[in-house]
Amino acid sequence: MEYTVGNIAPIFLAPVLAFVINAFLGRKLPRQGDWLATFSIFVSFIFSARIFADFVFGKFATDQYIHKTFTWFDLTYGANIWKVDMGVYIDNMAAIMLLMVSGVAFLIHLFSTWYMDHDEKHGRFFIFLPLFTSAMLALVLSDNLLSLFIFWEIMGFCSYSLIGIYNKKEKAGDASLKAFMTTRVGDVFLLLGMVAIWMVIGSVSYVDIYAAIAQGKFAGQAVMGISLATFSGLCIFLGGMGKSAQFPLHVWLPDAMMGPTPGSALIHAATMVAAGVYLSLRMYPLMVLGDLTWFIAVIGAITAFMAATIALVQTDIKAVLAFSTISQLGYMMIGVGVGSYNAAFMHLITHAIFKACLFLSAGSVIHSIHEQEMPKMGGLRKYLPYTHFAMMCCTLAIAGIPLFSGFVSKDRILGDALYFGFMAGQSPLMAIVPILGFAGAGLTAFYMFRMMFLTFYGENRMHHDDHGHGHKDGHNDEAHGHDIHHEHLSVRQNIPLLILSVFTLGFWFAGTLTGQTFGKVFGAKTEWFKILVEAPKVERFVDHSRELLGSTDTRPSLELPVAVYDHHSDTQTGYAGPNPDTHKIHQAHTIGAILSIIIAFSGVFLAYLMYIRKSVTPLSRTFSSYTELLKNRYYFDNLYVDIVIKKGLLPFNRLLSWFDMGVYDRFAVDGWAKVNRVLFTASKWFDNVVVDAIGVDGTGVAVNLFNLVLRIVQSGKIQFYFIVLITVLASYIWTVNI
Amino acid sequence: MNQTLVSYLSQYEFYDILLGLFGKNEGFLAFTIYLLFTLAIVGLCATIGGLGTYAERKISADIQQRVGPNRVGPYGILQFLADGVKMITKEDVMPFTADKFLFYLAPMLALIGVFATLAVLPWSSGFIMADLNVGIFYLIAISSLVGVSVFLGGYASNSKWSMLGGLRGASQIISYEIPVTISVLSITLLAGGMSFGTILSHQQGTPINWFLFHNPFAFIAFFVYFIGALAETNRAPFDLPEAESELVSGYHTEYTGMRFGFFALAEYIEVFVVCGVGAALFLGGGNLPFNISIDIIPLQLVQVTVFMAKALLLYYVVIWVRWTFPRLRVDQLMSICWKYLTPIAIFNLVGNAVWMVMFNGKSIADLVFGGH
Amino acid sequence: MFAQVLFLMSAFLTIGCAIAVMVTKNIMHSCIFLLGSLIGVAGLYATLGADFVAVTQIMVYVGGIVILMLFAVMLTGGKDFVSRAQNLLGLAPAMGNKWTYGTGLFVGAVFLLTNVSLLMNVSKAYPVKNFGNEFPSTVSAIGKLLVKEHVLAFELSSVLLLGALVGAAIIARPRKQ
Amino acid sequence: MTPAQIDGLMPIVMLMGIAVLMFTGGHFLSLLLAPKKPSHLKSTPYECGELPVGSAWSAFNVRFYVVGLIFIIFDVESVLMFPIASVFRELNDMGEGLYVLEIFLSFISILVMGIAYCWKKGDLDWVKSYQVSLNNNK
Amino acid sequence: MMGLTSYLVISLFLFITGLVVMISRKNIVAILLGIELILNAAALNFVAYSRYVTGNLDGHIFSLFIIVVAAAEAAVGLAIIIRFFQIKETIHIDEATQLRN
Repeated sequence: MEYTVGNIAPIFLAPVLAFVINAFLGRKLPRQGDWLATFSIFVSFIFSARIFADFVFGKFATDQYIHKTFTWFDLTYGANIWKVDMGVYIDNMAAIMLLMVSGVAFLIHLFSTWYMDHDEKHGRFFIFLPLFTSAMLALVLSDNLLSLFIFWEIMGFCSYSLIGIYNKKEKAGDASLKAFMTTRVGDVFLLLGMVAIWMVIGSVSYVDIYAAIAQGKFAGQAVMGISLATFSGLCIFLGGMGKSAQFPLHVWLPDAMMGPTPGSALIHAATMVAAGVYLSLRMYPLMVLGDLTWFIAVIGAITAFMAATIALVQTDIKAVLAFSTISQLGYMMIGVGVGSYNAAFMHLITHAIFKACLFLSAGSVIHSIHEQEMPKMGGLRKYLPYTHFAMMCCTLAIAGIPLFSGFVSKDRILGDALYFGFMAGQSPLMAIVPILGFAGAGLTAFYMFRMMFLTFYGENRMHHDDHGHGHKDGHNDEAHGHDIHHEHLSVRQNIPLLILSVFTLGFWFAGTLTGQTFGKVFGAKTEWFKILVEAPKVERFVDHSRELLGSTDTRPSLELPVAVYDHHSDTQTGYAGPNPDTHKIHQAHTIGAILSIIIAFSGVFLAYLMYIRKSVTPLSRTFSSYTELLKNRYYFDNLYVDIVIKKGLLPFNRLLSWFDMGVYDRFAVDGWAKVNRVLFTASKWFDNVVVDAIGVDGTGVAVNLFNLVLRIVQSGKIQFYFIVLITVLASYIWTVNI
Repeated sequence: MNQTLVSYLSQYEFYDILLGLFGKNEGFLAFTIYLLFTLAIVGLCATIGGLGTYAERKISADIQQRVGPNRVGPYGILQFLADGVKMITKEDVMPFTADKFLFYLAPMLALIGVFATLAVLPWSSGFIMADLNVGIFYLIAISSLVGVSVFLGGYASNSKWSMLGGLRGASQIISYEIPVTISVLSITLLAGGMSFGTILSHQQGTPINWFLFHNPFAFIAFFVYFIGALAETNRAPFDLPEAESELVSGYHTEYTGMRFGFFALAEYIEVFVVCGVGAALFLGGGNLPFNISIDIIPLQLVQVTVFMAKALLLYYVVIWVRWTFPRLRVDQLMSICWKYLTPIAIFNLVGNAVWMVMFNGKSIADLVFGGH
Repeated sequence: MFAQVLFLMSAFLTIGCAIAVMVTKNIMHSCIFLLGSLIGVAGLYATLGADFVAVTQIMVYVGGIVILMLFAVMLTGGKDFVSRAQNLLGLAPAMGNKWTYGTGLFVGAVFLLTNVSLLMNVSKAYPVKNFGNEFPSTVSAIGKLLVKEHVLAFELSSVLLLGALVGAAIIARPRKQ
Repeated sequence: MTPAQIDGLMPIVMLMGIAVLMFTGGHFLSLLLAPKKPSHLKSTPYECGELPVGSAWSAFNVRFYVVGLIFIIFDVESVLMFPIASVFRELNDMGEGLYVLEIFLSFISILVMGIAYCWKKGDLDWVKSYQVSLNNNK
Repeated sequence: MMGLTSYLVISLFLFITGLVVMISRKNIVAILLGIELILNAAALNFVAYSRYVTGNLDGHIFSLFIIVVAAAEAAVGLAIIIRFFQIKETIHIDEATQLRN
């Protein structure tokens, strides 16, 4: 079957249909329509799987892509051709992404049917969840930035609704507002970047942008003294930062766990936050052109390290996971920045899978014992064996233990970062990227195992907690500990976890199977991921031309080719820096792998010593002042509230207020009033005599007179109107005819 | 228009001889032929209508184990003539409160509406007055004049019984027109045309080629058509407009003598027309049950006989139904029409359309025996 | 010959009944005369070779609209308004008086006069064509036009009718007093 | 066979004329033959022996109109469907059957929506229409 | 005799009759009758032009849709009249001068 927009569209239209049905009829459906939402995602999954199979198992060549467009609206006038196209653009990356998003979303939906059972917001949850998924899928399918932006905003709205789904809780409302407003900051920049690109090439389609890069249309263009490529790339990256919770804009994500845990799993772990990384990957050539890669790498490194340190001291199981998400997103950004294109994307995929599984497991724990604080857990291994198994697999993966997926992807990012920082001839300052990266990796291993040990190992601390402590979900005291039953294998609760945990194994992603059984990809010597995913080769699009803004022939011809983007299609790294040295890269990778294994195991060992053996005092007691800093999350929230808002905006407001009251009001308003009093006396006379007597009364009389005439017309008598109509028509015919 | 009576006759030699006699004036010759045949058909139909009353009484007597009319002529067969004479010689009474103009007009409209349908009734493949391209559609359209006449008859009498009967009658006739129209639409769809010639040409040969057996949907459509036609002609069990136990005599309570006679005549002829249309649409009309290639006048007369036999068989069923089933209540009447017949008819239409596309217009017989 | 006869009959039926609609006192009679006029128009369609439109005219107007109007007249009080009409001195027809008729005729005359010259131009531009006795079928052509070129209008008309049905049913449905 | 001619409409006009003639002829005959003894009582409207009170021309129930309304909509829709039904077979043979079927079905589905609406609202119930609508308008 | 002009004359006459009915009658139903006459005049023009001028069948389609619209218009219009009668107990057009009751 040929691919058309029509048979690709069901991928995101099926969940939209479920959304519409649930939104209008959800209350009347059995189980409030959750099965419908789940089924719709399954449909998406089937369609995605078909595309994936075609791409991976050999229907298409490795560098082939599907690009179908139709004109959405046409603003062409005269010689100016302004067409806005909508369409789908599926390459290998999008195909993998589609399968991941729909698969993970399906499992999360399935899990949610268990988790949200008997919840008062059950119905509403299953209204927004499919809409959210469909927006994500549509975003992946988009072939241009404009439609990407539309779905981006739909996702923003859905995450707002899902975070604040318990709308009776004030914290939930605040958190949703915070998430919405913080990501808006990024979105404004994204819009700005889009406008800048549109101004130059008259299109925001990926293909057109690649073509413009290849044809050198960006050369010599500048906005506000900055090179256009830098400006637009920076703006787009800032948009991605907002969505992907990068360093200054990360504050919304930890609060986003106010929503139901499966919702967090879908939104703030697996898919939505990946959108920012996905955008950065799509616009990678622009980033390279704009020389922004070092900036991305630094931002990623700071985020990765900072979030990892904060995660060290969190006691809420979901908070640990939230900060680990930020940290891992930082690694992805490092990957983008250091040119490790396919490793960044692979980390996106592996992270989505194990993080979804981690969140679902956390949900399983929370739902089973009605408790989120880790100090009150412990020893749950006996009660929740399946959850423990799944969570352990994922923790091993995220910690970077060999044979698990996280190791495969993170190790490659770190290896490239090592090369980037020390061997690529960059500025020495860039050394912080690998340093922070490796440090963060160790911290990751530590805090993840800290979470595991506190939750599942040791003695059960639930029975002797103080009763005065607040209960997270307002459940009764009886909920604590007494009603934990041994977990039985349940389809909706455990199967999604187990399926996801199977995919935390590394060989799925690093597979180098030989033999022709699985088609060309699995028959190759290199890892299939490396073959399929590589940075867009813009040279392919040199000949691509479309009639764009101010059509092509009226422009002065550009000298082609301008070597603005020197791409090296090295399948080993995909790094596009100057003269990549293959030997050095191998060296860096070897060192990186050894280092990261050592660091990961030492992190795990430290956690073991602290929380199982208890032979080492937890760091929190040693560095208590630093711990305070971490517990307050580096005071970022306080920074925004106290400094930016109270110290920055409030004094500014006071200044404005003073100006308003002291200057404007006193001089302008009051002074004007005094002037007016004089004028008023004069005008009073004028008013009484001239205006009132002649003007007003006169007008009244005139209107009255006019009324007498108009009243006849405005009688409400239809026949009279008809007579007027016919008379006018007759006179028209008469004049035209003569 | 596919064919008219004149164009059919013009293929025979005697047409040219006649044309010579008329001084090569084709128009005048056509006028004469049409006039003769029109008069003949009106006479035939009036006789059928009259005999209808006789048949009705005889069959009802048979069903109720009575003798029925047996005085006038052999087996009372001339009873209808006696009735006719009686009607002419009855005093003409008109209520003084009546709307005189409409009181006169109503039976005339009924008569016009019914007679006009006779123009397209296919007596045989050749003896059809005018095989209009919009034949069956025209028939449905022009027969809706009867609905107007029923309403006017009820209204003009200015009697409460009549008024109620007229309103009921009009709403019944228009309601049942919908399932009938949609069933006819199904046949139009199968035949690929609205003219009777086209419809009949698809039903030639053995009875298995009749549209009745074309597909399951057409089979159901026939019953929908027949029930709807019963109601449209105000026949029992749908004779609410003239329900004698409720409304005295319905819309023609105040009609006497000649005018009543015309109402009755129109009604009986309409029943015959409806039966004839049913025979033509579903039962193969005048087609002989075997394929024959020669076309001569006597064969046409055989066809007329076949057609009459089928139509009169249906006519017999109509009378049989009348004396077998009890009358419906008015709410049952409406719910049968709108809640059963119309949805079924629409379902049939959709089914026929899908059948057309799926089996490329082949009937069950074609599929089984591999015809066409 | 027959075409001319049919044309004349239809024209006289149309115009005569239209005049009758105009001058009849009784609204019921007016409706019946309208029926006659519409049948006349159907006859004119037939002389123009528009067989399908002619039959549609009969089907919709005779079978539908006129019956609906008769119903509506009955529902709005039957003949009652004849007595309630502003029947000035018994001279002017019902539900209208001398003045309204005067105005109406005056406006009609003005319109007629303005259009006469238009008609003159048309009659000069398009002289009488003799189509003879031909009577082409339009059904299949109309069917194809409806399916191909005018398919949007065709589908939209069903939406229009749905809207009319729902709207009219809501308006006409009896309500709580 | 001669081509289609407008003369084919002759029998329709003739049959209508015959109907009128027959009607007037019948009247003429009855004028000659029937007795003529009018009386006031004879020409009162028949009400089973009671003297009629008031005119029969009074306002009637709205449900007659609603039935007429549904009818006219269906009537018009079937009018529009007839030409398409007539060309259905021809276009099907040309291989456009599915397209026409699509058009046809969407048209019918809108038609069905109308009847479903009236059914739901109780306009199709003869007796209950009052009660149902009373409940709906509360 | 049967040229375009003769049809146009008939159509004009129908139109003017409808116009006079609409202006002079005070019964709302009668005004609807006038509207029907006017619509018929228009439809007749379309068919006549289709036969004598354009030679294609678009005029027929137009008049078909005019008939469809006329049916819808009559249905809704009469419903409004019935509703109006239920409120005001009259169908005199001059009573219908208010936008609310």
